[in-house]
Amino acid sequence: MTSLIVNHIKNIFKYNIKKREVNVEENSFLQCPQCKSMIYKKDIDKNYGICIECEHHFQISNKQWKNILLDEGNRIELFGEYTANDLLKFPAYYDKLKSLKRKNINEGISISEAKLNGIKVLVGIMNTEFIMGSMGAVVGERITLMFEKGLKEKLPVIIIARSGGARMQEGIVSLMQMVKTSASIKRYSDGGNLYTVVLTNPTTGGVTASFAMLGDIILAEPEALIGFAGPRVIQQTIKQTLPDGFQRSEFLLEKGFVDAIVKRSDLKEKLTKILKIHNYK
Amino acid sequence: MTSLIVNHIKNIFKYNIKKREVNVEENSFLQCPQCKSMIYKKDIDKNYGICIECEHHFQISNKQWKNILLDEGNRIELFGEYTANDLLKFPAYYDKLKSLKRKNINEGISISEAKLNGIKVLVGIMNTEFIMGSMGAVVGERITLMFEKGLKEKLPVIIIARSGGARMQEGIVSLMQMVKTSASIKRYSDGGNLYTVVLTNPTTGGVTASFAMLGDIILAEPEALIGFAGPRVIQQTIKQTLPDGFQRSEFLLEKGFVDAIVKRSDLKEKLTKILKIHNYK
Amino acid sequence: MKENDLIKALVSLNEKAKKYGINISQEMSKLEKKIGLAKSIRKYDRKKTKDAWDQVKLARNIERPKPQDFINVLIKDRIELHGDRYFKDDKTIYGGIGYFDDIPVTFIGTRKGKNLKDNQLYNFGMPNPEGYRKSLRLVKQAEKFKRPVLFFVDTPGAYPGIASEEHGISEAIARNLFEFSSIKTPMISIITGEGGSGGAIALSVAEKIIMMENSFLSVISPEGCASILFKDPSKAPLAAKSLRLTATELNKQKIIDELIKEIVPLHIDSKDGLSLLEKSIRKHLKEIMALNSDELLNKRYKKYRKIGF
Amino acid sequence: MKENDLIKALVSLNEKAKKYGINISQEMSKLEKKIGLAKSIRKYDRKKTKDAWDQVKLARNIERPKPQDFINVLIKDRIELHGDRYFKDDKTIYGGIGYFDDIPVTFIGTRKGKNLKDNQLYNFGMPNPEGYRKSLRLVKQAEKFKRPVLFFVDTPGAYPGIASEEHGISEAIARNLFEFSSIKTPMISIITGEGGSGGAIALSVAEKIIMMENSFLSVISPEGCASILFKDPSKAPLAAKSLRLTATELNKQKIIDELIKEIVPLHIDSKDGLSLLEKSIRKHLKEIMALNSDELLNKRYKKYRKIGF
Ligand SMILES: [Zn+2]
Ligand SMILES: [Zn+2]
Repeated sequence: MTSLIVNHIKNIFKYNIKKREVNVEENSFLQCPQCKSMIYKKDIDKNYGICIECEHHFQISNKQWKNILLDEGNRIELFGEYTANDLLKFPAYYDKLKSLKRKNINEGISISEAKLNGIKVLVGIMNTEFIMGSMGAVVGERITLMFEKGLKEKLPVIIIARSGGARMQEGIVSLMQMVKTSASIKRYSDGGNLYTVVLTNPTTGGVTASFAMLGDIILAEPEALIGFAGPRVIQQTIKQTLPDGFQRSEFLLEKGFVDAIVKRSDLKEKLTKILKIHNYK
Repeated sequence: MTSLIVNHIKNIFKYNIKKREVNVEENSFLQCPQCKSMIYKKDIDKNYGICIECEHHFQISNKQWKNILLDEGNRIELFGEYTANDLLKFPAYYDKLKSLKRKNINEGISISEAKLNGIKVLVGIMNTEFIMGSMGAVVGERITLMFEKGLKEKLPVIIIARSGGARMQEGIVSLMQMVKTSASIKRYSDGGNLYTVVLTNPTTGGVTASFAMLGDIILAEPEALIGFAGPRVIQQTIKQTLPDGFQRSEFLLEKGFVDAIVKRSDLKEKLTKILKIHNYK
Repeated sequence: MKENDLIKALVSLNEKAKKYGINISQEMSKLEKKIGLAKSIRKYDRKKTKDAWDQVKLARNIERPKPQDFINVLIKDRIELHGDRYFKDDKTIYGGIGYFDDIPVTFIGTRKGKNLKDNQLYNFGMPNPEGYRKSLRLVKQAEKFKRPVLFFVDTPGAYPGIASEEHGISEAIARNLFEFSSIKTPMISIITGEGGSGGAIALSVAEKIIMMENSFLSVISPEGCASILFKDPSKAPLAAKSLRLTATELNKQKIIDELIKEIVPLHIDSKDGLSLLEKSIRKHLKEIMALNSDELLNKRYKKYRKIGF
Repeated sequence: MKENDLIKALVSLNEKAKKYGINISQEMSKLEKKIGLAKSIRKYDRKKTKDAWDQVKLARNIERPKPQDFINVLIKDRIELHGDRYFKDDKTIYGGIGYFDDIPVTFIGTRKGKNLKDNQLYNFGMPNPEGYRKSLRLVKQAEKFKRPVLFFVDTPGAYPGIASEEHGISEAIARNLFEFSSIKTPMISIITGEGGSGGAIALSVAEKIIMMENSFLSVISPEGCASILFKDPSKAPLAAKSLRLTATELNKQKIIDELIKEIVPLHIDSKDGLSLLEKSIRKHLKEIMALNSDELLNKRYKKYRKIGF
């Protein structure tokens, strides 16, 4: 059975390489995977990374995310001192880390202390450019530190989730980050603090099955793939066609796992309302 | 829509009148509603009220229940001083109460302080001979008093549930007993005390939707009808045939609402094991 | 609107005349005819609404504002929150956060339609277990963030269907009663229309129960009661009377904390009624928000504890 | 049984010879042939089981005792408790109460079959969300009644199916991690065979993790890892080695608290292994039952907190 269970990260990788076209050239055209229109990349960029024809939400860079969510100035990058190590001497991992570091790509999540419409927040933005935003020791540690800081300083936490799941190359350490992050959220939550998570395309595997499902309020971008196992694995296992829209945000909303679906262009305003009603100023 | 919702108590009444044949004559034969065998009533009585051919569980009297569950001697009847009043001057209710009192039938539940294999317990046994074991002020009050006493004296509580639901003739007062009993169970539970409920045929309506579903451990007799709305009402509403075994104990076990199905002949031993493992001596 | 103003003026005149013992019913009839309002007036003749069965019909009037309308008027800057985190988002339950005055609150309402399409969408106001579980989730969140909870209830009852039983409608209602009884945040339940049995009471565990004048709260629907006890569904009016289910009756019995007058029934004009309700919520909220959590829980426990004996 | 005794004696002889630096492999071969046990012996040559892939295969051996077997041996006077109180009783999860020694405990195990029929019944050891929710319900009850919890884990992982995703397998796993991290009662998790990814870790939040020698715990199955990273499912043995997933490896890294030797692999004879495990549980239980709940929760938090940096 085991071979049936996994593979999903493989599929998610494929899935994302397809979608990541958006990050290539500044003046290029892109074909929207949803409406098939050819659109200027810069028009998409100006529109929150949303297709101007059909509102398909493209993946955007961490920098773009910060510009969308956070007020200018006073953005402090936290916990950058924690960087990945090849703990297990896992085949090819060391070289992969080296090349990513050379490109100055900084791990599967970046944490900022910043203001959102004037309200002080801690924000973690996952980074799919770093091994699919997978969670290894660094992602787990930074998230845990963020919640521990949030607990101590009574700050609201926001996470933009997108990830292929746990990072295989760090073996058991990756798996244990699921427990570690969840436990830190429990303490943070028991302290009466607000954690809002935004599920974006794709959020899967051990990330969905830990901190991404533990928000007091769980928002999702339209049409994002959100699940534990990948759709193709499930199809292989059960040998049936999957229902329309299976594992998409709208599906999760209907099934009771998401509080609201929010367009990226409305997100900052929505988060502001949420923060204010929880008495953050 | 409203007329579709109810009626179920009507059906349950019908249902029980059919089953209650067991209470008629000492030396008579009975036809088992399940296997259709003709059986001596006394053979059923000697066998815990279980059909000797097919193990169908007949309804038995409160006295029989006490003899099955409780050690002899030292059985103290509690809260008998609370008896029903015709609070609303509801048509025909006063006469009904009078005739039941004349027959010395004592309300929809009787509460005993007694020993069960040497362990001190509070036991509430519902009484379908009193207006279908429906819950009005007296049933609610006695149950609440039992849990309050259990909380104070750290005694385990056992309820043998069987009821047509809330008692219409006491109107809003009956409805509020759902809240009252549930709230008293919450306090009892927060005190770390054990409440075991045994669902027997039939347990329905506002009784199922309050204290009967709130046991730490929920046992059920085989094939008992357990539900909120009655099967015929549901059938009228949805105009579909109901699945086989719908709302029976085995169905509830499969659906995750019952801990175990226990034959009446095994119940005392099972309860003893449960009490002992919870450190009652 | 002009029509409504005239109606209100007439009703007010009639009320005052009655108060001073002057019978103007004849003159009223003439006035009604004159301005072509005979039908409307009859609809909300306050004398007539004293009859339990008429009040039941008023509570069920399809044009009567539904809990979602109450919420949309009384709660500002709403964010709807979805889902039970187990199985489904039950659309019948409208839950979320917003502001009452400047106070962050959690609101929970039963949605009902004013036409067939909406009624199908909202299952005629009958929640499934998932709806009750969503309400419990949101109430626990309200407790965490120390927000008061406002319930707005108008339901014939919990849904009697296969899936509803399969997914444990009994358990879901019982769980709400159990958990709500010790939620450490102020709670107010407002019965706006039908308060149908266990399905309504599962959203009415609160320090304060407020009822609109033309609402009712009953252990069983009058039709159900009539058909079971009187063996005749057409005796629903007698059942309604016997069950003493009207807001007025329950207020007299001190089962509820306040009755909000509907000088004009809400389906004709809801402005005044809602404004009175708003004031009432404000008053009660102020009172219970001043309590510490022990006082709160004791108050809530005693409220139900005393009913019966 | 006679065969098993002979095997045990041979293995023991071989072990001792190795310990004193004497190579008796040739003689062993002859002895094996002589008593017709060549195949059996090869199955559990302890040197060979040091290879990660072989250990994975041993962990998955269909004749290996399954968690239900562990529970039935170690826990006395059991009462199985069923259901999640939301949707289903997931048969894959075996949960209930019983005694370890004279201590009342709650046990939670993943059921696996030793034949196709049982495997279908138990979904090949892969729980659905309902199973995890049942486990959470029982663990919360253990907390209420101050009973320690013993987990017995052997699962390829959570079930990847439509209903599993529909009913929120991610949420169910995450919820367990979240809640278990602060349950105020002692918890021990024993990995008896496969420890497959999130589906296993959802039952492994505990003060103490004990692993049987021929068990493993991994972020992903070796096959999955090989097919994704090495683009070749046949490289599962390399993946198994690279993932460092064996009990021995995890013990070295101090991820777990104790490794229970299997002098004889459990599928051949489980008596000694289970007896060692029983002693280990007794020892650890004694240690953690002496802690107050703050100490307990701090210990549990730190256990996972330190992993990574
Ligand atoms: Zn497009
Ligand atoms: Zn029979």
